[in-house]
Amino acid sequence: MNLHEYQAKEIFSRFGIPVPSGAVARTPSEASRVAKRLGGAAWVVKAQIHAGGRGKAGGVELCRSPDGVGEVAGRLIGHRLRTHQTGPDGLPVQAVWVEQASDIGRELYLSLVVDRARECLSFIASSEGGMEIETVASTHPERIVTVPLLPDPGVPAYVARVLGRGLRMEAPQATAFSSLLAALEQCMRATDASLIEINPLIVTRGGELLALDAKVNLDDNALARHADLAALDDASQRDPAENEAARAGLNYVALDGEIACMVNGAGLAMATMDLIQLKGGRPANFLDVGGDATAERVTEAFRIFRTNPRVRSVFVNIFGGIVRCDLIADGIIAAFKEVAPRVPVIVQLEGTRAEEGRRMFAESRLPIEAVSGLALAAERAVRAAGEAA
Amino acid sequence: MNLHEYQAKEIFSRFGIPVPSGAVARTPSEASRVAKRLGGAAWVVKAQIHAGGRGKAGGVELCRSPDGVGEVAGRLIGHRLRTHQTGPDGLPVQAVWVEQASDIGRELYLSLVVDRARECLSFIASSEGGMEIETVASTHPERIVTVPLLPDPGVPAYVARVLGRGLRMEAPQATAFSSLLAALEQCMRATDASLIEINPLIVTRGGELLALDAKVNLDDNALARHADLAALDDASQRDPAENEAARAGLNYVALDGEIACMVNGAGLAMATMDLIQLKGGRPANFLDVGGDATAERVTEAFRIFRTNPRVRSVFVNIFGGIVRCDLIADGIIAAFKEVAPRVPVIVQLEGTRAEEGRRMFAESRLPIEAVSGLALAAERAVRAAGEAA
Amino acid sequence: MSVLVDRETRVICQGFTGRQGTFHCEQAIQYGTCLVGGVTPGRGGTRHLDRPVFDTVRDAVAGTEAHASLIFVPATGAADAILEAADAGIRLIVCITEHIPVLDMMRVKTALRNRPETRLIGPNCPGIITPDGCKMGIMPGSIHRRGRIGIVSRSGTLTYVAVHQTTEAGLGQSTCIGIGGDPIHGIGFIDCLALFEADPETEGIVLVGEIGGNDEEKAAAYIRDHVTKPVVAYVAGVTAPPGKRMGHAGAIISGGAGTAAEKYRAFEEAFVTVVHSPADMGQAMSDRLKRH
Amino acid sequence: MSVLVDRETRVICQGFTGRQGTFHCEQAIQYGTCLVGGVTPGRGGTRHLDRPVFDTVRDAVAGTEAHASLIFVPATGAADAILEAADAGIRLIVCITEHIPVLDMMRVKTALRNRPETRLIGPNCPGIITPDGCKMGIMPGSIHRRGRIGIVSRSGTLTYVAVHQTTEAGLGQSTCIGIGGDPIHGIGFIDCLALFEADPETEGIVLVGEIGGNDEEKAAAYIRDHVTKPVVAYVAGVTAPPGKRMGHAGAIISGGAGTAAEKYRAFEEAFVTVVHSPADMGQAMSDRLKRH
Repeated sequence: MNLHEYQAKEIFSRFGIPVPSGAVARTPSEASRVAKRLGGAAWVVKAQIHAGGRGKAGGVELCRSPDGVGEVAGRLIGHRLRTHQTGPDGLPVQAVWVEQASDIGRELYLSLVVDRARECLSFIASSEGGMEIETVASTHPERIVTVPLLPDPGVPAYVARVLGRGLRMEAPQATAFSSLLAALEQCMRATDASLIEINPLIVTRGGELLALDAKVNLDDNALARHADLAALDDASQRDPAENEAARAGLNYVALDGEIACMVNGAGLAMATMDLIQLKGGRPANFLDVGGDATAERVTEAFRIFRTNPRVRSVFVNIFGGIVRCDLIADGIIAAFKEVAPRVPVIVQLEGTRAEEGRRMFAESRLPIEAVSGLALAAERAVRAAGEAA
Repeated sequence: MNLHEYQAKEIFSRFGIPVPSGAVARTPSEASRVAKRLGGAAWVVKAQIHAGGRGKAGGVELCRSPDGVGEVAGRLIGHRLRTHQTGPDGLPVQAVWVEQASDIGRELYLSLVVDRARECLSFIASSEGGMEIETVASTHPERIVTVPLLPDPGVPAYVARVLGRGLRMEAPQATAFSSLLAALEQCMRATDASLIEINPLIVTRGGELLALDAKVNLDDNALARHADLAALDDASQRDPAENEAARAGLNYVALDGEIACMVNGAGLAMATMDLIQLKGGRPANFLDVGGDATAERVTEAFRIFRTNPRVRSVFVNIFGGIVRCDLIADGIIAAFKEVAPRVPVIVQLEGTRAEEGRRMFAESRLPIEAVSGLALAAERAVRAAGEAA
Repeated sequence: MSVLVDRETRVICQGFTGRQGTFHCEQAIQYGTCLVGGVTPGRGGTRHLDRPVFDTVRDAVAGTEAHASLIFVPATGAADAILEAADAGIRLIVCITEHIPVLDMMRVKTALRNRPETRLIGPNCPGIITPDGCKMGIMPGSIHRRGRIGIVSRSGTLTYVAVHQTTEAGLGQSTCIGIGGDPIHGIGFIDCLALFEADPETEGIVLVGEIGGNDEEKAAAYIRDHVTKPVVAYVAGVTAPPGKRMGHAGAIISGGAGTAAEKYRAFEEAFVTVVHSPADMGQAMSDRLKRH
Repeated sequence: MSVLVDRETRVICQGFTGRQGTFHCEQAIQYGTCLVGGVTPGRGGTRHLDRPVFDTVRDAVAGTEAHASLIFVPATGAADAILEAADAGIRLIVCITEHIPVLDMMRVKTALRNRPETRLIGPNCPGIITPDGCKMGIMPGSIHRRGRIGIVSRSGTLTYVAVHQTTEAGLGQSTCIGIGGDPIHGIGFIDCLALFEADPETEGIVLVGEIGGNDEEKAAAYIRDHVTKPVVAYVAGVTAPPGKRMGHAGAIISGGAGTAAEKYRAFEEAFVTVVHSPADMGQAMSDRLKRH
């Protein structure tokens, strides 16, 4: 689960990770009141969306007066912001974060991640703050320092020394820096985060360390033990169809092709998308209906397909395992009767009782084309989409 | 470092490990005041010494009145208590612990130890509480359950289930038992203990869990980071000579033989004791003067030997390594001049510049017999002790 | 011969009396698996599916001499169940449970490093099956045929597809292992490749990978240096949208790897027969074995 | 040949500029050890004993290609120093420091399980020496002679006694390893026995044990099954008063073992030549080699 910057910064404060003084605002007047309350001579207004690249897209502005803060907030709140990370439609801005402008000395990068390869947490630091770490990795890999942590909680002293060397920390910041690392690690474990990223982490001209931006990704699988954090979810930042699917227990990701896919199993769903592309088509979505593919879920999937105007054909790909193909066919037929897709439906069944399932489709006299063979079926779905276009 | 039961119980309370209501008392009248303040109809008075086996030795008494508490305290405080763990002289009782008598349902054993073999902490539990665990181990090993912990802090749920099964915990105690385990583990890590033992851990007739006794051994090497715990040390519970030696930086353990040993290195010191026994003598002590065996330390060692009336000869066994034998000989000669031992001194030098060292002893014209060869020297020390007896 | 499990494997089930545990244990017993009992805390002393139920895995091991455990415990308790099995000396742990928090799995892996004799398969996996011998998992037994191909896969249903195709091609399977798709998991491709390479019954290996991480790249390097048997590989996710599954920095750490293209390149460099269509795994294996 | 260290071993020292580090590094350099630099945080960029000083072990490894580190850091920072060395990819870590808290060492050992390629010797040990090749430790170089005997010991000075006797007996030493006397430590008897068994230069092995724990019993079992070279063992502490060193329950855990008598019995059952006097190690080895 992704958090907004303002939520992440509130969590940071709780763990003693230093952030600039600021507050969230949901209206322009609230934004300018926040600026007045914070005091100072300059403020930064930052659009709250679940995507990076806000600066270049006009989502982060420096203002010299509370009125200016209100103006910028007015320009952002209630609109959609499009960055290179959002996709063409952008994401809705429902709030801004207003903070005192900082006196930036140096900009650094610091993150704590789940390190799959080493099966531990690892710090990643770079002296090139403010840039995307992927860019630094490809242009200046030598400027990135990675330090894996031990399996037990706590940050050993050498970790701070090694990272401090890599970031050219000066002696006056040494203590604050090692407290920062300890706080990050505590925050990561306490929230079951899978990523905490501070980019940039700044050293102010006064020598202070501050998290100027804050990104926290939470482990969805651990949300059950963090009711407070689960409540921070902002569904407005996701595709509406994805939200609907999630409510129905479907694993759905919207894509921009024309062939809607419904598959049981995530791996097979990915493979089905690959196969469609191999045959010259483009998948409209990733959709895993789960191992048992009940009539309810299939119905819900058909509903979602109907709301997508780009869809030209539906490809149902089912491998019958423990749950038999004939039962699944039953579910598909029932769903079809409830929400008839407006486009051709191609079904491929394989595995336990596939034969019976195919016969049931034939007997149903519904416009469902049962095709035997994975490759053949994908080809047919692509062709059907082309014909429908 | 060992703690008294009352100190251990105070620490237990701090970590939420349940103990009977009680307090320490240093005079008989204080003891009976404690009993009155605690209230109830029966109290247990327990002599505070650094040794087990107090019950059988009369160091633990049940009293039915505050006056009775005072009487028992009077019998204990200011006297020495001898148990099968104390040695013949017993240990001085300077305080008693007075607590409300508990309504014992079942007596169990529970400890958390540094498990050398597995290199982790392990719980040891036994349904045979109140007995020494060594005895249970040799008579009913099947009644002991050992569960190693993971390297990171925290007690997994299965540990409580497995130990609970072994101790035949009933459902009503399940929650309290798993909290107890968690508290023990926290206590162990927070105090750098090397052993925490609750024997017996009781289930009262009301179904409550209580630590009726409490034993905590702290890791000497970690005392530097626990000033508060280091202050709990009670030197009165150790041999005075050992205390004196410790102040001088000597590693000394009093034994009951007649040949005083002074050796550089702990392993060689143990080996020297073995060699003395092999030659028919008995070592009066273990003493490691350290790698450099300075004149000050040798002098202090000679002083300690003088205070031991059983000593009949002194055996100095030095292996010259980085520090040369001639320099060590110099130190021994200086020390001898300051504190002349009243018994024969046999010196064996080996290693770097041993020859020169031996010559220096000869030239010193002091009654120091330099013998070449480990076995020969040990024999000579044993013979000298026999002649002196 | 087979890999890791066979008719002699004495299996218990943790979460035995639950809905999932009951259903899949029934299937496993029907399949002929030597399922000797199960564990459900608080149900010790009772019987279920005509087999004894124990309170703890230690009790179950003492009572049945089991050395393998199949876990259906819900996500909140699954990591604890794995740890308990390891503590009790279980040699092969198969954890079907999905949605285990990643920090819990980190803890599990740390603990398992103390127990090199214990192997974990999963979590979030279909399990392991040796056709006609032992079924520890949720795969449909009926699609398998005892045979010559070892199958190892990160994905559940794709494993079944590979099984189906090798059965259709008349090759059959020696053992099929679904290693699971979670970022931190038990045995990986390399462990399975080593086992298949050493197994005389296995003549060819089908490897089914996915985008993300760099396990496939490491597997390719291992195949190049250590595997003499023919390997067919398919990697799912060429069309998967980037960044939908893992944080940015996570990818950086593994040297920018993780795309399907890079994985395919690595396999090709290791002389692995790659297929770009999931429909071609069985045929490719069949062709490769004829040439071999 | 020799074991673990030789003339080619590139050594750095952590705690290089301290009193102990300076003294023993001077000795090591005089002895001919390839000591290429050192680490003292805050002193990076300076020179000491005519060698470069670095702020971190990573810097030192990058700057010197060292793969071994000798640690003289005080007890409060020693565990951290070991962890830093392991993190930097050091293959052989020798930690001389004594008095490291046992929970710190537990943490170190857990971390090292992730790094099977890293070996730790110590802490609280004299170190390792290959005569005329490399001295990483505090042992007096002068008493050693290049030769045929591998020595492994839990005790410092007793190692020197064993060295002295094998030198006097004209046998000399291939490599001598003091594994340290702390309850939780790095490589143990078995690791060293395996190394000596594999080393062509080593013709016989002297093992010096101590009471406590059951490392000697395990070593005896290992010798019985895996060691073909003659072994002479001495165990110190027959006369040591029980209970003075370790808590009661600690002994229980290892099955009541730990006395010198039990250790001697275990060695005798493994056909090890045991000596009951520390004066007889060299002679016993000499006699045994003649019979061999």
